[in-house]
Amino acid sequence: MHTLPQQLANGLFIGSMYGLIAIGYTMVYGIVQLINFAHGEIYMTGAFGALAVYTNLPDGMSIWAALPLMLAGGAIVAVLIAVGAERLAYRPLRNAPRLAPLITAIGLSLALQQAVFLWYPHATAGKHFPQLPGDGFDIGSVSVAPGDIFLVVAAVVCMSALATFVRTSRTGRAMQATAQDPDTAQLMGIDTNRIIVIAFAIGGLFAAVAGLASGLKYGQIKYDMGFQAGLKAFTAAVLGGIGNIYGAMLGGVVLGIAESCASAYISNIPGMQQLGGEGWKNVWAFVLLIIVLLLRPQGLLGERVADRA
Amino acid sequence: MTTTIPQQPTPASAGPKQALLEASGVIMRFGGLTAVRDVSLTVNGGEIVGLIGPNGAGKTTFFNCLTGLYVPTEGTVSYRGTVLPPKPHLVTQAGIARTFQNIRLFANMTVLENVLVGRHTRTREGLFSAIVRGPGFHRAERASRERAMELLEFTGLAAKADHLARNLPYGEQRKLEIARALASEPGLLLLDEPTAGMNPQETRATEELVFAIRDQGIAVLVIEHDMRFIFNLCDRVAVLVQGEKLVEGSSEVVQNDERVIAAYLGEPFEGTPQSAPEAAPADAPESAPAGAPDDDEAPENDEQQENDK
Amino acid sequence: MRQRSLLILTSVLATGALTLSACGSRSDDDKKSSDGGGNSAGTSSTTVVIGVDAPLTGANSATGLGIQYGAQIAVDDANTKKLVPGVTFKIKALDDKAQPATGQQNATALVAESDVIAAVGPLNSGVAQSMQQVFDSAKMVEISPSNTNPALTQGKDWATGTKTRPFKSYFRTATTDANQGNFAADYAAKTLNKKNAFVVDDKQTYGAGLAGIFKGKFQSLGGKIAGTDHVNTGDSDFSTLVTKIKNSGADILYYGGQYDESELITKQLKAAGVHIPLMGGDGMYSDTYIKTAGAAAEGDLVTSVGVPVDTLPAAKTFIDTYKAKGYPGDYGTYGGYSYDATTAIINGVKAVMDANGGKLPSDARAKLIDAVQKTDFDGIAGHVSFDEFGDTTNKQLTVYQVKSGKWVAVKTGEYTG
Amino acid sequence: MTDIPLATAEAAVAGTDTGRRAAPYLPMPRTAARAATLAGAVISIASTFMSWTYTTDFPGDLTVSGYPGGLQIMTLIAAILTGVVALGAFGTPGLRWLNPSRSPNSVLLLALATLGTTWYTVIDIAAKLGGFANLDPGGFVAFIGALVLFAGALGLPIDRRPQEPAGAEYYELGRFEKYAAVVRTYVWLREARLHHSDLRVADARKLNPWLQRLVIVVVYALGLKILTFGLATDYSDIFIGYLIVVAVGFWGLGASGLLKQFQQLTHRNRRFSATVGVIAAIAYPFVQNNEHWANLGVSVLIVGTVALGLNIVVGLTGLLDLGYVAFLGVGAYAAALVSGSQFSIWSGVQFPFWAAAITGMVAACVFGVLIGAPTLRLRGDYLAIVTLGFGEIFRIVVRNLDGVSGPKITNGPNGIAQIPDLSVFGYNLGDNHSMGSFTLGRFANYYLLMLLITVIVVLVFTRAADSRIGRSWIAIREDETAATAMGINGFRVKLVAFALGASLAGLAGTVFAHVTNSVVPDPYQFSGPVPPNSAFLLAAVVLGGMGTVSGPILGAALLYVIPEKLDFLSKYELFAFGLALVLIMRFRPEGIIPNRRRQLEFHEDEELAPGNRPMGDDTVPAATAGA
Repeated sequence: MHTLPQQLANGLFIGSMYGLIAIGYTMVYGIVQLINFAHGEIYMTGAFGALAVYTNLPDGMSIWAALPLMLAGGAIVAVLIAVGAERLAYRPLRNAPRLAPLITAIGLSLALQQAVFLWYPHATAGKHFPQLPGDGFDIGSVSVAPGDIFLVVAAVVCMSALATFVRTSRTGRAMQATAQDPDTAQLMGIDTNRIIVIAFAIGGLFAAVAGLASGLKYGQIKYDMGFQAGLKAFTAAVLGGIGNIYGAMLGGVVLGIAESCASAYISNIPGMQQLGGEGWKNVWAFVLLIIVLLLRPQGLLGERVADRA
Repeated sequence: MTTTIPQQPTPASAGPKQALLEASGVIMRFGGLTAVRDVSLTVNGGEIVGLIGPNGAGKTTFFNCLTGLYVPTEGTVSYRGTVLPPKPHLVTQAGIARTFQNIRLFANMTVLENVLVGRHTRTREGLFSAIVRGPGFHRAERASRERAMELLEFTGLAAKADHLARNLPYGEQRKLEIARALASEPGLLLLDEPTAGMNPQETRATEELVFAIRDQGIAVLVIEHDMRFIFNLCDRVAVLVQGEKLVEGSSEVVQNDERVIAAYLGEPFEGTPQSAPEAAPADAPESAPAGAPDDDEAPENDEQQENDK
Repeated sequence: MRQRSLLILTSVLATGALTLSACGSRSDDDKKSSDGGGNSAGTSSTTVVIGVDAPLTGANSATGLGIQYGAQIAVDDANTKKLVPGVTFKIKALDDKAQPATGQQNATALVAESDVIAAVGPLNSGVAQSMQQVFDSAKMVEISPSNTNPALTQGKDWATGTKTRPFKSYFRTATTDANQGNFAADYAAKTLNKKNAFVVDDKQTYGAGLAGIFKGKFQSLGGKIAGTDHVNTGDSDFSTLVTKIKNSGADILYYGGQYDESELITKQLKAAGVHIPLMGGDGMYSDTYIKTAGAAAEGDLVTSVGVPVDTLPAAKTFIDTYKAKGYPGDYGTYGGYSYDATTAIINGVKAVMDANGGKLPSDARAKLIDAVQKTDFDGIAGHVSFDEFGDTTNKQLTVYQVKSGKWVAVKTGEYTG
Repeated sequence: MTDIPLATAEAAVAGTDTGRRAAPYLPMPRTAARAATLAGAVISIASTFMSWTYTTDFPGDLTVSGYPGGLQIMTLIAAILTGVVALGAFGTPGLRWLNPSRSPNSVLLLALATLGTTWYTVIDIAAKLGGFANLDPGGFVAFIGALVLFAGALGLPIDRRPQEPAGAEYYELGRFEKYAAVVRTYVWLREARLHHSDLRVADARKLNPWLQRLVIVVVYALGLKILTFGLATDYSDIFIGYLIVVAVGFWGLGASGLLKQFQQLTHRNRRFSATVGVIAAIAYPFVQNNEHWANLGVSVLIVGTVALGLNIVVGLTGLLDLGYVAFLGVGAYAAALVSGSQFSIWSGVQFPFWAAAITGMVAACVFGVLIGAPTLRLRGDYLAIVTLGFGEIFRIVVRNLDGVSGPKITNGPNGIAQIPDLSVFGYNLGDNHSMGSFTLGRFANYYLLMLLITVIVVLVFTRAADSRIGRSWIAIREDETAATAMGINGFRVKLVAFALGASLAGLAGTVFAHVTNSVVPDPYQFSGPVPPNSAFLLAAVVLGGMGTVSGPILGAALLYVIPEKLDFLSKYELFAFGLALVLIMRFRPEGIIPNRRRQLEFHEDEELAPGNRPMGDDTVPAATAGA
């Protein structure tokens, strides 16, 4: 068990990433009750946007100088796509039967993924992503890479900024009101369309941060990275209680830690030797989701709502 | 409206004065808000009972508790002496049918199909017999259709059996909802504002319809804002204010009760939602918490929203 | 009454359908023959079509296109050199998208076309499983330039030594996982002197097969297995795995799979301070691996089938042609094998025609099976001939290592275990 | 919606409004327009007997004078059709039946089909061969002829939408509503739309019953011929021309009212037309005696059947299942395990087909219940994501159950290979069987077996839909709260739908395993370049029409055949797929074959008079948003 701190840290890192992406799901869901399946692809386009900026920067530019530009590039791409999807694909369907926007989201997700695959130069396989300089170092028995540090810092900064925004700003309070009761919010003079756009934009922004962090951490981005990540992030959002922004981050971290511990330790349980390891970790994440849905369908931080028939 | 409903004899047909529905000590809390406070109500066989109260008095919430849409925080509801499980389909199965305040038809099914759905609990044909289509299936299907057509005759909708429910005019949609409820062969029918939005002629017609239903031996519990309608119709009237039963008795008793007059005084019966504290009757001992929202609407909205998704 | 009407109408319909189909097929034939006439107007030769099946679009398309154009160059060479007098060869390439059902549809499409004589492909062993039977019942030669699953030629129990050949018409110019895995284990245990290996695979036919064979051989050579694990393709976070490897005390990591995952594993491994080499099969032999993993790749090893291409002049010509023609795709991995497979078919056609007085016999497809079985020539990836299972007898393998950011051949040899 | 209430509703609208409106797009004298139309048709027909280009390089050899070939046949057919329908529209005795609605709209659309395919051909020749210099005079004649035909048709009095009411508001324009020019253009576009759906046509049910049946037989035979003709096209160029003619021509026939009449006939003779349909389907492998097309037919039937099963879940019950292909996989693996394959863990066990089919169904059903039970109590969205997860997990688990990283069941990534061919009552489906002058190959055999299964699934679908349980599914889809208040046990009914859908997929999977000879984990994924995958199945349902029987099968056929024929598109297939889903949901959510109910549900506003349109799309309160 001397690997436990390291495995917990591994889970924390990957979990922060899930959490950052999950924010996008949870905010959009909280306000319009739409599972934006295409959100995973928005994360992917954010990463590719950042890479596109990097490749067009002059050679020899320091990665630290490039980083803000890359973040801006990724954020612009991701936010534009997220908001564009809302405006062009989802908004016209607000009154449609509930399947329509879900199917649209799936179509959008496929189209975005394929668009990058087909038209981003040489994106048919993994693309190399620039790396932060410096080697990994050890904190106690836990070894940490620069990419991990960036990820955790980004997650903490983003979360506290979002919390402050929602709590203190006018728009933030309007968002809360809209999430509570869109009709009343509209009667109170809140422009719900604007609030929805802002929710999509914040989701896109966070996804772009996650995309950049992922590229820095792994050194490779791929056109299909959004699917898995999106699925995991949605799971995280449900775990934490969908609609709750803190829940999204908590759910992400819980999911990450559960995955890494399942992968590391399940094979130590007698009778389950073969069911541990990397290959089964997605299965365990799924089992965790099912268990939570069975025992606490409102999620860890979700409120018990009457009559969720 | 004198057509008889050929009713299959109900085995345990309750005698005229036998208690059909007994709700005792029903309390419903949503978070910190108590929408229904310790309400007890009895409906006897062959009786028409009215339930009135200002907007937000908790009438619909109480209805939802009776029909299992909400699980009451405390208290029990029993029908013909048996305590009802808080599951809507079991309540209907037991013999209580209802309509909704805001009409909830199956909009894209035909009028006839809507009524056939109401027959669900009184037929047994499962998937297997539907696929095999033995003689028993055809017999049951024919019987259901005949019965449904009788009910459409009874409500005067037979000519429109093949229309989509959504295409009916408003008044006929109300009638169709009643026909659909009657299809489940209830012993007790709960009507939630059956004349809302109707003109005087339509209201009279509905009155006739309710009497005709009562004449079939079906007890009726009706929520209404239209006082004339209620006092013409009901054998007994209960008044709900602030989630509490204020008075219960014959029309005259209720009409002359000064607390009822106080509760309604100066308040328009329909229209603007009233603010709770001012409207609280002077002698209501525990006033609702300040700023208690319009609980008659809120939970219903919430629940509807959730089901529309 | 109703019954009789039904009967009459059914027969009307059937007659109608028969008439329609008769017209349909006749007009088709007309068109085809007039087409053929148009084509053969200039030359008086027969056209023989060689089918190619590979993933030409999608994630595996680079490799698949390499197969297609490898075959194309072989056909062009045969046509310009007039290898088989009186015959013009053509390629008909179909895209299987790495999916078994599509591969099978392509196989039936090729079989259904009378001028297709044999097929080259597919890339994936999983796809081959669905195609073998179709080709075999049509008695049509199929040569895969890249399938490595031993069961395809040697039957289910190949590992226990009881080898049976399931399909007489199936051959391959690539060597099996068994050779490559054993060769790698040999090198790791004997040359590198590694004692303790951690074995990971991606749970794909290729990777899992390779890893399993490596593991068995490494143990039989006295090595210890520090641990095994399996990853999912498409994952990018391997930190848990890396932690496990770190604590297992392994001195080498063997990975069965493609570079997409292994480049991330080696990078994360070395970032965690575990400086042991990662060894893999030819699925990792790619420049992308070095590019993505960067400095972390230094010292990593792969085995690859055949001798290094730059040591063979024929291979050099092939690569030059490929580049000169500007074909898309990756010729490096299986292009040469595809060229050899196609050439084997072309030589087979020649043999069949020679035996039939210079004409293509009516049962050319069936005869070609025997002719291909007797294949014996020097191809661009080494000597080409097939053993009694349809496997290549060329068991040349090379170990490459990353040295200063480049793949360098460190050992070439033949596995003879 | 039945005819009568529609007619009355329209009449009510017409009473207050201008009613029918017919005006030519190109103002010209009526006789001139008619003459131009007929002359254009004649010129187009004549042109197909001429040579269009010099070289045989262009697909289909258009160099021959004297008889048409390749794409010329498309022009010929379209032009003849336009000509006779035009004559019918002009009231020529004996041809009037061709245009029962008497509307020139059908002429215009058929002329458009002629123009489309002819110009496509001419431009394609020019593009392929490098310039219009490659055209023979015949090509120019065709070009002009089609143009004359189309221009003439534009001069006919076309039935259009009624005029927009003065002062109508167009919320859907959003902030562009401020610009008068935009609104004017928009109104102009709205008014320019064709409108022929409400035209009355003579009731075909008054025909002699024998004649009715004969018509049905002939139409099905023609349909089969058209299908096989399309499949037999050698080049994607010809197929594009074919597609233009078929798609636009079909639209034109709809405008002529012939389709409506045919629907009346099939509706009246429902059982008969279903029988003829099945016979036509059985005839397919005989008519198209080619193993490759038989194989394609099997695939279409398998995917169509699975999509039909999915339609129970998605279309009828309104539950979104995104991992549906996993149930196909469960069925396929179950069948493979008991198939007698030497790679199965029970290599000695060989069930007869009926037992294997039941095994597959039961296995899939069990998985359906296992997945459905925890999630169906929750909101629909959760089901979508859990099934998506399950779809992914299935592949991973199957890959790991190889005795190395899990119990040995599925043989891991290598899958179960060499699955023997089925033998039904001693009829080995793997062998060629001669029947008179026909040979039924392996895939033709499987096609016929799969057809049987499709018929069973269609029966299950239609019978279940029209029953107590089917009504409860639709009720749940429409309003779950109201449904439970009507005594429907929502959870149980949904679970039945889910499990039934899963079982049907499992059933199809058993055949799938045998047809492909092997089962491997890879095809069972959410989205992939080729079917079956969950996204493809969903697309087949959505494209074809949710809640209908023929929709998913047609959808599957189109999604199979179009990429097969237009191979240059294959690279963009998935992209087009995703985009198509978005666009279909936006513009034609009811799919190609609209369910009577769905169509009304989605296009409610258009059924109403323009003035009564509900508040614009963009100003809806968010309460129902994303619903």
